[in-house]
Amino acid sequence: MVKLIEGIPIMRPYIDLDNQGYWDAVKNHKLVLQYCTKCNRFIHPPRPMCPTCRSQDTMEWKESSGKGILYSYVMFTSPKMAYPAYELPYAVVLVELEEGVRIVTNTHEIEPDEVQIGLPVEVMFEDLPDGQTVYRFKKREA
Amino acid sequence: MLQEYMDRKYRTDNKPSVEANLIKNNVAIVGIGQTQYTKNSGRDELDLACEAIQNAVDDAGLKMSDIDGFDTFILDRLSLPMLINSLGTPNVRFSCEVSGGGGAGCAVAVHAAAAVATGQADYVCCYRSLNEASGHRYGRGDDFIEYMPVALTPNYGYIWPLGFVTPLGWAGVWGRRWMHEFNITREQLGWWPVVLREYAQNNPEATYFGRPMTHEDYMESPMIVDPLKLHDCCVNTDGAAAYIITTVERAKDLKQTPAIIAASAQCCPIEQEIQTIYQRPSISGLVETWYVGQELYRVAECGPDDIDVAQLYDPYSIGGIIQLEELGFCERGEGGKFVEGGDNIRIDGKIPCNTAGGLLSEAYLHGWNLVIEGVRQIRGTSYNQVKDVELSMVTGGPGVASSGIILRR
Amino acid sequence: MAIESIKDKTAIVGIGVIDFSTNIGRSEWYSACQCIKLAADDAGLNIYDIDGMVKNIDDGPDPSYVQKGLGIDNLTYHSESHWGTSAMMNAVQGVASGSCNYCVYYQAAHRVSGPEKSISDYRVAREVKDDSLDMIRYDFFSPFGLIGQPGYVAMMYRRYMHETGITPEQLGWIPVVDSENAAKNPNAIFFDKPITIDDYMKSKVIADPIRELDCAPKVDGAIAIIVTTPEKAKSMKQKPVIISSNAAGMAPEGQFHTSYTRDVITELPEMKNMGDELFRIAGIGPKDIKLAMLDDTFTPYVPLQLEALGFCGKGEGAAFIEGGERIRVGGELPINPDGGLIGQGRFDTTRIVEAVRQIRGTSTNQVAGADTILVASGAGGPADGLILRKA
Amino acid sequence: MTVEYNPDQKIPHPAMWGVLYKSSTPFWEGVKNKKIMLQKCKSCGNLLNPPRPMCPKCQSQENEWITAKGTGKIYSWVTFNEAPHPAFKAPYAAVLVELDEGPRIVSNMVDVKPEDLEIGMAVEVTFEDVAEDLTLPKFRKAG
Repeated sequence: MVKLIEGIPIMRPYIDLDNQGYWDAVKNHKLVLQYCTKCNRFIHPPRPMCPTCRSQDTMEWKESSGKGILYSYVMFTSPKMAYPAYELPYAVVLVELEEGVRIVTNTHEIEPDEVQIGLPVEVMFEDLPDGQTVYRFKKREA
Repeated sequence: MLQEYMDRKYRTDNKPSVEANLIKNNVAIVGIGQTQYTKNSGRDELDLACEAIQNAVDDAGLKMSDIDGFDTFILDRLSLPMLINSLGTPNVRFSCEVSGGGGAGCAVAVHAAAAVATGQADYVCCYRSLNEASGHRYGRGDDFIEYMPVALTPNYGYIWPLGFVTPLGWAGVWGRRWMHEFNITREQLGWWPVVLREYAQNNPEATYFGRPMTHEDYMESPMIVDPLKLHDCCVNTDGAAAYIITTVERAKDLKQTPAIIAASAQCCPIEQEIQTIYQRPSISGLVETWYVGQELYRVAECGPDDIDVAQLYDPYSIGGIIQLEELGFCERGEGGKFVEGGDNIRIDGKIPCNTAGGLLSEAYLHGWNLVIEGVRQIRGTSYNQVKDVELSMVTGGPGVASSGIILRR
Repeated sequence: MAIESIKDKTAIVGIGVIDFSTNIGRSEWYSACQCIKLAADDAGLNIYDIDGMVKNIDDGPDPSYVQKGLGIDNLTYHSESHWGTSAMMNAVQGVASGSCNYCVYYQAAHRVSGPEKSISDYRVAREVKDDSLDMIRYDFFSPFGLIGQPGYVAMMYRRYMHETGITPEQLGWIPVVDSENAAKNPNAIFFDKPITIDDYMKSKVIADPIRELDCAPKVDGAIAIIVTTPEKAKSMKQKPVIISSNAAGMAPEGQFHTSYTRDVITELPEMKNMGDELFRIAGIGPKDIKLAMLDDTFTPYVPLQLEALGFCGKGEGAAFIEGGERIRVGGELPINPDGGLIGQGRFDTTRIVEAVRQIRGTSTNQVAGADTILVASGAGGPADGLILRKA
Repeated sequence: MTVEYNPDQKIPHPAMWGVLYKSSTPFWEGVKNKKIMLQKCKSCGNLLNPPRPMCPKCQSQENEWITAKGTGKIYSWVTFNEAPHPAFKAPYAAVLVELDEGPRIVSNMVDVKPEDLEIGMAVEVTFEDVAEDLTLPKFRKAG
């Protein structure tokens, strides 16, 4: 699902020096996560300092397997609180990745009644007509 | 991370001692004031603020020139110098804004109390003025297109572009996880809004006064953001409210029974994002509210059983019910059962909650109306007065850096 | 019991300053984390023990962001303040009232290279949508082309010249002395060597009578200051700097740099209210102050501050600064030995840092016997200040 | 000299702010009708400038609007050698006029060069349509 309504722009991410690597990767159809090489730990969202060792130069970008489990979700059913660029209903899901961090995303080819906590999902990418690349999650075999 | 919360063991050795807390029992709320709560005030927010503040000053038996401090939280649209130039307060010595959105509902009182307790101001006015019903409303989807082509902050950038721009949706994610983990039913959720609506029927100032709602009505109301229905969500309000804080010493010479601050707390636990608190080990609880509760009980030297009445910041029903769990009014995961049938939160129940109608049925004044009702319960002037109130609790918003106070007679 | 005043109830135990720049190449978030880490190191404090955070509302990322880098589990006290260094007051109140143990005041702002808008929740959204939310009623100024702070200050300064006879040749001594001091301070990046009064007079007149050299330039920087109680300070790494007094002041008919509707527009009544309170709390007077850190964002405010704070009489500010002798290190009342904001860029917390260094005896431009220092901020609007002293 | 504008740039409009400060609306409505309107407290007669919803002297929220004579004196001025906004052609001056009724307002001069300005100069109001949808009160030398 997630159908865009033509003519309404979708919001772009806020790209700065701390998360440039993340969004550059998305552009290349890769999902990367920030990783502290000292603590051997994935961190999300990206930040300028590792909260465990407080180092500012041990972080790198590591590709995620892109696989995870649907951890929670909401379904937008009314225009009142929805973003008008999307056709209703649409789901916003929280996916717990194999690396242990959770990311918020939309779904791809998952019907509303299939959206359920525990569903195994994996990442896919879509290039939008406006030049943006977005990541979404689709069903996968468990 | 957040080990204290995960273990439910609050560390006290790294906190300032209770003896060192100058706010406890030394500071009181002595004046409350509000405007009418409407759907279209036809006035600007500065105008509304002036009226509410004047009412609070009159209520306390003070003169406007006595006020020497102002406090609110961010998202405020007023210019403080313009407010002061209208009110004519000659020498303002203290001003502050607290971040965290609705979580700061009580933090404003905390900072005002700190100013008063340390002699940095004599009378601090905490104010809020909104035209959310007729004017700009925070957190509506369609607002964003015209003025926000790019997400507001780096961390919102992972979330907002997904059609996910409203607090209601953000909360739905952890709300659903809570419902999933503890088998909470929609029928159970409905009792929170239903009981609050009952309270509002006795409060002529409430937005939903004269418009009762049954549990059946609730069940039939439309879904807004699954898992939240229309009546799970707060009202929109035009209006303003204010209260005045001073020392207990000065309060003795004033008009009203002071509502003494027995404890105040603020907290911002790690991985805080406005509502999108998804990186914590567990998201089916409210870390912030737990911390606030623990700190309040530590400073006030009491427990949940001692609290007579509570005003919990409830922008949506789940936010209110999970707070009952985190504050210890019921066991974790038992919130659904606790509110079922509504008796536990009614006026002679275990813990009467949001007795003026709360954010769902009285007004969405970012928690100011909750503080005011908390004070009324101490004074004995509530429209839904609980008997013999000794301790009255008020909290700030769920899922954001939060806050709380316990008031006593 | 509530206490009468915050006199001597709190102390500054750590300062962290990153290298200032005009093109820093990192995010404000990065710098915020970095300067707090530096301050904790300076204090000998475990970052995990920080439980309070305050900041200026418009600068840098919110505590919830900074916390995500620093790994602090919970903050029991945080807030924002609008003007100058008034967030310091919140830090002092938090510690003195027993609401937190170690409160850090951080200012991380990349005003040259950074984002135009800082990452501070909805605040930015409001500004994008509706500029009204700013503090000044611009609607009565902007349509007439009275736009920007240099212009606002120039309107007042012209009147000040008319009323007191102050001349550019006199006012120019502020940037001249600032440049002399800045040349000695490696973090004051705007002057390698001192300028002369002639250089000042040749400086471009941008909003007549305001010259380019009358305005502090923008800069990228980050500073953190840690406050705790004097008792806790005893066991820490640095000799504590005691906060003798801390106050803020506002006054009727106040607008930022544009209080044109007051009877007299060539005074700083906010600063006077603040100063009176500052001296009342500390129990001392202007004569006891060995060094003054004054707000030189716009130079005309310096003589006005001298007048408002009682260092000289009304209308005597010009004579006080002329020639620079009385305000240099070694003079009657040294001002801004770090080069001020003219030398370092618009960064209000530099004043507190320099005051702390002077009291510790570690300044690059040390004033002998600087044991009692006044810090003033927020000239031209709501004012705030500190009196710091040696323990 | 009169302020000159760059025709392709939008002059900052005051109307943008009307939402938040409804008190200002009568002033700008008055300007459209070529009048300078001043807000006056009904209770104590205090003139409220800039307009606001409460009188700081007596806390009354009742007020009325009076028409100013439109005469006054220059209280101070600034000359912009660099334009801080692209709509304006530098150099130009912004003046602070003290109206005979007391309040001071910011404006521009018509037919007076910046170098001829002086504090105390007697001035009178004139209205200029600077854009299709914007009229501004400006001042010229009196008499």
